[in-house]
Amino acid sequence: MMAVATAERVIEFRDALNEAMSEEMRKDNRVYLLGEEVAEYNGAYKVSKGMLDEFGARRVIDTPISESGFAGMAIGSAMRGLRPIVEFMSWSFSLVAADPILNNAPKMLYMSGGQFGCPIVFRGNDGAGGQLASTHSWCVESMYANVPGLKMAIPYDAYDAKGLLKTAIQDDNPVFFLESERLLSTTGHVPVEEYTIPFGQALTRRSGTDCTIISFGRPLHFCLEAADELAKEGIECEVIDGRTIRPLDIDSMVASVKKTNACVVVDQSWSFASVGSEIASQIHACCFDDLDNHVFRVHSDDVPTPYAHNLEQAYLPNSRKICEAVRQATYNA
Amino acid sequence: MMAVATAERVIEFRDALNEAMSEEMRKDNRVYLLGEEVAEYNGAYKVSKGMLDEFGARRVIDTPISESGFAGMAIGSAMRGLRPIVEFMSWSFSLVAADPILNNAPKMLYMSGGQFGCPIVFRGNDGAGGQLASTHSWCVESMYANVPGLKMAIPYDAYDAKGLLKTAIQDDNPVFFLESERLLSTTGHVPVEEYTIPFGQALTRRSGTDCTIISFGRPLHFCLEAADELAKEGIECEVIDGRTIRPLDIDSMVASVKKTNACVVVDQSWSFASVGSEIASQIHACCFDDLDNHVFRVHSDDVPTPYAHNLEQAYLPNSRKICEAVRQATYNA
Amino acid sequence: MMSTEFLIQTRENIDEMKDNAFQLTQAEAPGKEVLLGWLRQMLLIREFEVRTMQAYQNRLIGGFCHIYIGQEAVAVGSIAAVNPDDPIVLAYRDHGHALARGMDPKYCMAEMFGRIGGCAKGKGGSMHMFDAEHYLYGGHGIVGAQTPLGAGLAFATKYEDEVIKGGKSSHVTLCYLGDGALNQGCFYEAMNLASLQDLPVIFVLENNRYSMGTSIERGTSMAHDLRVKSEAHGIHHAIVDGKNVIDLYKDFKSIADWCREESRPFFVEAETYRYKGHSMSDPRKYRTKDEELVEESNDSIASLKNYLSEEYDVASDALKQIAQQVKAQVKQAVEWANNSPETPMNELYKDVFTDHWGPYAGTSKPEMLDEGGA
Amino acid sequence: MMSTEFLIQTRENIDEMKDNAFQLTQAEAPGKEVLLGWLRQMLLIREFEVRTMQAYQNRLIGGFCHIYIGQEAVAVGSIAAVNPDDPIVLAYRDHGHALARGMDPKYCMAEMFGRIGGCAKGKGGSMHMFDAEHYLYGGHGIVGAQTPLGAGLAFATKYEDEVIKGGKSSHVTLCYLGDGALNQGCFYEAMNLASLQDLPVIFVLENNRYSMGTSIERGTSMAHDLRVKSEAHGIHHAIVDGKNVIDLYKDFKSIADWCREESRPFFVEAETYRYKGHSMSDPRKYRTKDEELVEESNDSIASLKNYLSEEYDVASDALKQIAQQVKAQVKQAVEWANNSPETPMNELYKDVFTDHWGPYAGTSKPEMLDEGGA
Ligand SMILES: Cc1ncc(C[n+]2csc(CCOP(=O)(O)OP(=O)(O)O)c2C)c(N)n1
Ligand SMILES: Cc1ncc(C[n+]2csc(CCOP(=O)(O)OP(=O)(O)O)c2C)c(N)n1
Ligand SMILES: [Mg+2]
Ligand SMILES: [Mg+2]
Repeated sequence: MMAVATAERVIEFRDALNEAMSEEMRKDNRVYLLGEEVAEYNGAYKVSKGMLDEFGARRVIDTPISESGFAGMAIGSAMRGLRPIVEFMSWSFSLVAADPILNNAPKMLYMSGGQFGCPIVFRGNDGAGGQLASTHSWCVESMYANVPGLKMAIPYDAYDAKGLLKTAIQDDNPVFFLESERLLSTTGHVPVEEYTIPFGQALTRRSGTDCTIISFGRPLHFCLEAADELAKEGIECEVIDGRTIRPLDIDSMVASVKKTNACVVVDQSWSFASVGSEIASQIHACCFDDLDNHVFRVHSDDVPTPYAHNLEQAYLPNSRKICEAVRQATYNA
Repeated sequence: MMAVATAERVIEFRDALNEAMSEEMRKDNRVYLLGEEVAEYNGAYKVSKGMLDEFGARRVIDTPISESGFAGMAIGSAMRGLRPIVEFMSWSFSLVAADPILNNAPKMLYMSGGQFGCPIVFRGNDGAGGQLASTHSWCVESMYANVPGLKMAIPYDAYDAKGLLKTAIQDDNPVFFLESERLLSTTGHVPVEEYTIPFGQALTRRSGTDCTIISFGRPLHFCLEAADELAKEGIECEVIDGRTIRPLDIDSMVASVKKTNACVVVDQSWSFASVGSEIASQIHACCFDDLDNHVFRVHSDDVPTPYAHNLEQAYLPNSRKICEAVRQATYNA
Repeated sequence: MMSTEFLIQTRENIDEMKDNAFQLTQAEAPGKEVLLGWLRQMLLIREFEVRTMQAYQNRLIGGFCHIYIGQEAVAVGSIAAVNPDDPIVLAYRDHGHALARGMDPKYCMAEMFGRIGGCAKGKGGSMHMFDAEHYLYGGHGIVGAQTPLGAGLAFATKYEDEVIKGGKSSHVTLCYLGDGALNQGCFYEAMNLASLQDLPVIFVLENNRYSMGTSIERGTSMAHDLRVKSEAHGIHHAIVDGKNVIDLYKDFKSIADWCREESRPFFVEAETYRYKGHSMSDPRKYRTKDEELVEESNDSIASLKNYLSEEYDVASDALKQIAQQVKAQVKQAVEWANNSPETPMNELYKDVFTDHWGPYAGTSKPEMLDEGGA
Repeated sequence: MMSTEFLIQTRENIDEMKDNAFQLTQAEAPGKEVLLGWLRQMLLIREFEVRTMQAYQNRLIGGFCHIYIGQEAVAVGSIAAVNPDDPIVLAYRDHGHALARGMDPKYCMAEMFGRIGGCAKGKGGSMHMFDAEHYLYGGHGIVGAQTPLGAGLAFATKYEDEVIKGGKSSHVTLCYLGDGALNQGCFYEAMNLASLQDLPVIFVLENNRYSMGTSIERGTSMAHDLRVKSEAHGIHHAIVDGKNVIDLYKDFKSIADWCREESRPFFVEAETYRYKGHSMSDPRKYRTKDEELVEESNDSIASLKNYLSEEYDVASDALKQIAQQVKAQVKQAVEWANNSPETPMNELYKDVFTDHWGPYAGTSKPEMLDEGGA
């Protein structure tokens, strides 16, 4: 899907994640990984493949199905300066751990008056994985991004997966790292040399003059698809990958909208009180005199996630919906 | 704060809630109340005072401190057609029950293809109670309103508290009912006659021509205070009480903004991906040609809730911040 | 509400319980016809699961799919031990229980095909088998989440019987869980509530010794003596043989009768084994082929067949005939599912609320999608 | 990682444990000077709490405020039994432990006054006493939430000692909880994890028999025999006398030494009583005045005073002197807190992230508030 035409090294998204963790674990023995099936099973999605072998059972730790317990345990250890990476097999399973991840991790530093930080990364699969139905298809970004004190990153390609995850692990604050299972097998250019990607810097994935499309993670695929489609109609879209939701690089987004005068936000989570509504609201505030039309939003439909393939496809953001939104935003409907 | 000058019956907000529950329990013996300290203690905030005496221990049930367990238990019973009212001593303690209340209740009907509904009310104190610090001061409305399949109501005065709660109990769907501890002792007119208030109907609490202020629950007090203040400066605000967040009466809000051409949303929760951003985004979409300025938003500050009185006061929405926002929105800054 | 009189010493050995002051009744051994019926059910489940795997491989089924082969005796024997209107609630490995409860296999298959003919109109899929007619309150995908629901169903029957009807509690709820769910906190909360409130619910632990790739010893403390998990809440515990449907039935019947009569919870551990992987994508590297062979050699269906031939002289032809009938039935179910229309688009916005609303589209009163199209 | 060898039968009676194969060592009884030190601490806590109540009534303290009077011996005796750098984590009834751990009462009081001089700069308040210098990892307001944190602190010390330093685990963590927390699922998850991973953490149950207005029997199954709660996870249990600081210390010392040596968890139940209401607004209608009088007549401070006079001939004048010194110290703490400046406005946006950001205001790189003003 993402293969970059380059002579340089091309690897899978999941391996990029693996490299990020492994490199940081080699450098800093305070870093450890824990979660369900991360060790002996090599990860439910094979993201941690080989890590048990390299780092041993003390640093790559299989946990029972006790998200609240092991997330809390990891947070406790982070208060002492360890740097846990907590894998949620799926963010859908993080609801049972909502209290430790939202009430403890992002607030510990504040509540303790700056005494105890929480250098921790929570990561795992986020979003619809393919007919997993309502309890297993959560996009938690909108719900959790409401909470101050946490950072949130959503990588789109292998390069970003590695660079952003390394930054996350090095960060002294809690980072919510959201991976799409649908992207794990995509491949992309990842240099052999060490690099990190700073948080709060959006990336323009396609330049254009007529409409700014802003998105994160997997839906970017559909945004780029839509942009190609729209280009045939003479509508040139600028596709911006926000990369991190907290901090949000609204400046880059605003700069683009000031140029295109039109904006569509594509957010795979539900619409109400979402990242999409936040960005739309901020763009309206910052570009009130620049916008030729209001910001249009594309989300998953406002219903629980259905199992049936046809319904699920209709439910998710897709390039058809994005094209329609762009046509409307640019008065081409 | 809210006393209405009328010969009619004036009662406390907490008693209005009590009446709503008691009346519905008298009518329908499928309705029962459970939660921590609701029975023998008469409720941590005395909302259920006397109900154990009237309805007995089978229908007014003290639970252990097991929010996940008793919320799930109540949901199971609702699947069979009982109509539980679950009191969370505080919505701040509902995070440990996030999975049952977000993954089960609002999705049961859908996942079962319409076979099993979930007629349940979750209610309790929401928002800052007064120096309760970071873990005890949650405004959950923004986080939870993201989820489809649930309804959400936030009453502002005793009249609405009773009318909306009766509607909630009669509703066949899960309702999240958010009460402010700070409003419980306020008094207001509540007729002796039976009444309910339909969901999805906003109420204009003050008419005005210059700016629409939209809010829910306790911050309305500060909105009305601000409106009085601004009136002295010649700025007439229309203050709209949304009453329910899901469904949202955006139509009434839009109608007002089309008249005033300016809008401020006051939402006590954190700003990012919030009810405030949702309303702002929808207003921008529906009133793009009517707005003289972008929608301004007033929220709690984007930090964990501090304990110190002065910091907490600075953190919460207040009339000074609302006045400033209105002046800016109306170009009077 | 509390009944400390039941907080007597929990015993692991169910025969002991039958013998002494605890007084579990000794259930009758079922007759030939009943046993043949169970055999049919167990064969049906196995055949159904074989075809499920096929359909999954042919991409007719999507999502996560968990096969019940190996555990058939547990669902069949335990469900036979309760009344048809006693509530049942399940985890996600739920096809077998749905069939044992009486769901027509065609609805079960169509659900996985994502068709309108499915038990949940294709909205739930493999992990979420719901059937109101058969008092089946769903498979549930979040590990452990069904345990408070199980307590709630028992709460409801008791409330209906006692508070609403003013009579005596008359139902018992079966709430199934896997060994992995032993590690979810909400299960302990559910047990505590069930004990405090004297709820007639049987927590049926299907101990197949693995949660995904984690053997129970690696994930659960005291794995060698799980009795302590329920004893911690004053709930009786029993171990039953999950491979022997007759013994399992008899034990379950004794226990269910006791729970119904006394209105108390129980924790029953059925020792079993799943022959296949956790889900369709599991290479089972965490266990040996030898172990699998040993387990499969002690197969519940084979044993029951033997028993029927030896005790009742049931001819092998008769057994073959049942197998063929079941095969045909499942084949028909697959065909039926295949022919069932796709779930129509307008279902996307149905069942969100009981008072059907249409799509949320930025207005307060969203409109319904047109019938049939989006 | 697992150590089934420790899953031997849990015993309630700690003396038995000292006697037999389990081999808890018998801790030395402390001498006079140590006991005088403890008396001073216990008096300090009580006096501090009296002044806290006063200050709360005078509206100098806000929010929820939970008074520790009656339970002093638990904090003092247990904390004396571990090393000063062993981690401690608490629930919200946390003033006593903070003082016993060595926090200067003035920082504790200033925290409740919401002043910059508070241990958390006034950001945490009564329920959240943090003190990095004294390895105090906070009071925590959500019931039970501190128990996985406690497991995590023990995980960390063990990891530091063994994985990072390559040595032997050398710390033990004290994790306190109330009887109400027995009903939160995460506590069971924490125990399971601690047991599986051999974490040196002592879960200290301060059983004061009530969670708010709910007596333990009404909220917790098996309240008469809480041993089963930890036995469910292969964790040893002991009951200690929460009113007798000397015995409590000796038992705790034996247990803490064992946990440190063996790197295993323990569950210690301290029988105690809170003399005051749950929080400042509790009229205590759920218990009788008689019960309160009986409990207060067996007061840990009074007993220790008696013991000191009888065993060591400490004169009542000497005891009075300590009391007066403590009184003066607390008075000074209140004055100090009162004189401590309000937490400055620019603190509102500090400590949100370690790389201090300013207020979020709709842009990506928000700016700091000016020093001192908003
Ligand atoms: C809370 C939660 N965490 C993780 C998962 C992912 N998951 C699904 S099934 C499973 C293993 C459960 O094993 P067990 O309970 O023994 O049931 P079995 O598969 O053996 O029937 C896991 C980890 C989940 N569904 N829910
Ligand atoms: C999850 C959660 N639910 C409810 C509360 C409200 N609450 C605070 S303290 C308390 C009672 C706890 O009692 P216990 O654990 O026995 O501690 P004690 O007050 O006796 O020290 C309750 C219900 C809370 N803080 N957290
Ligand atoms: Mg299993
Ligand atoms: Mg207590």
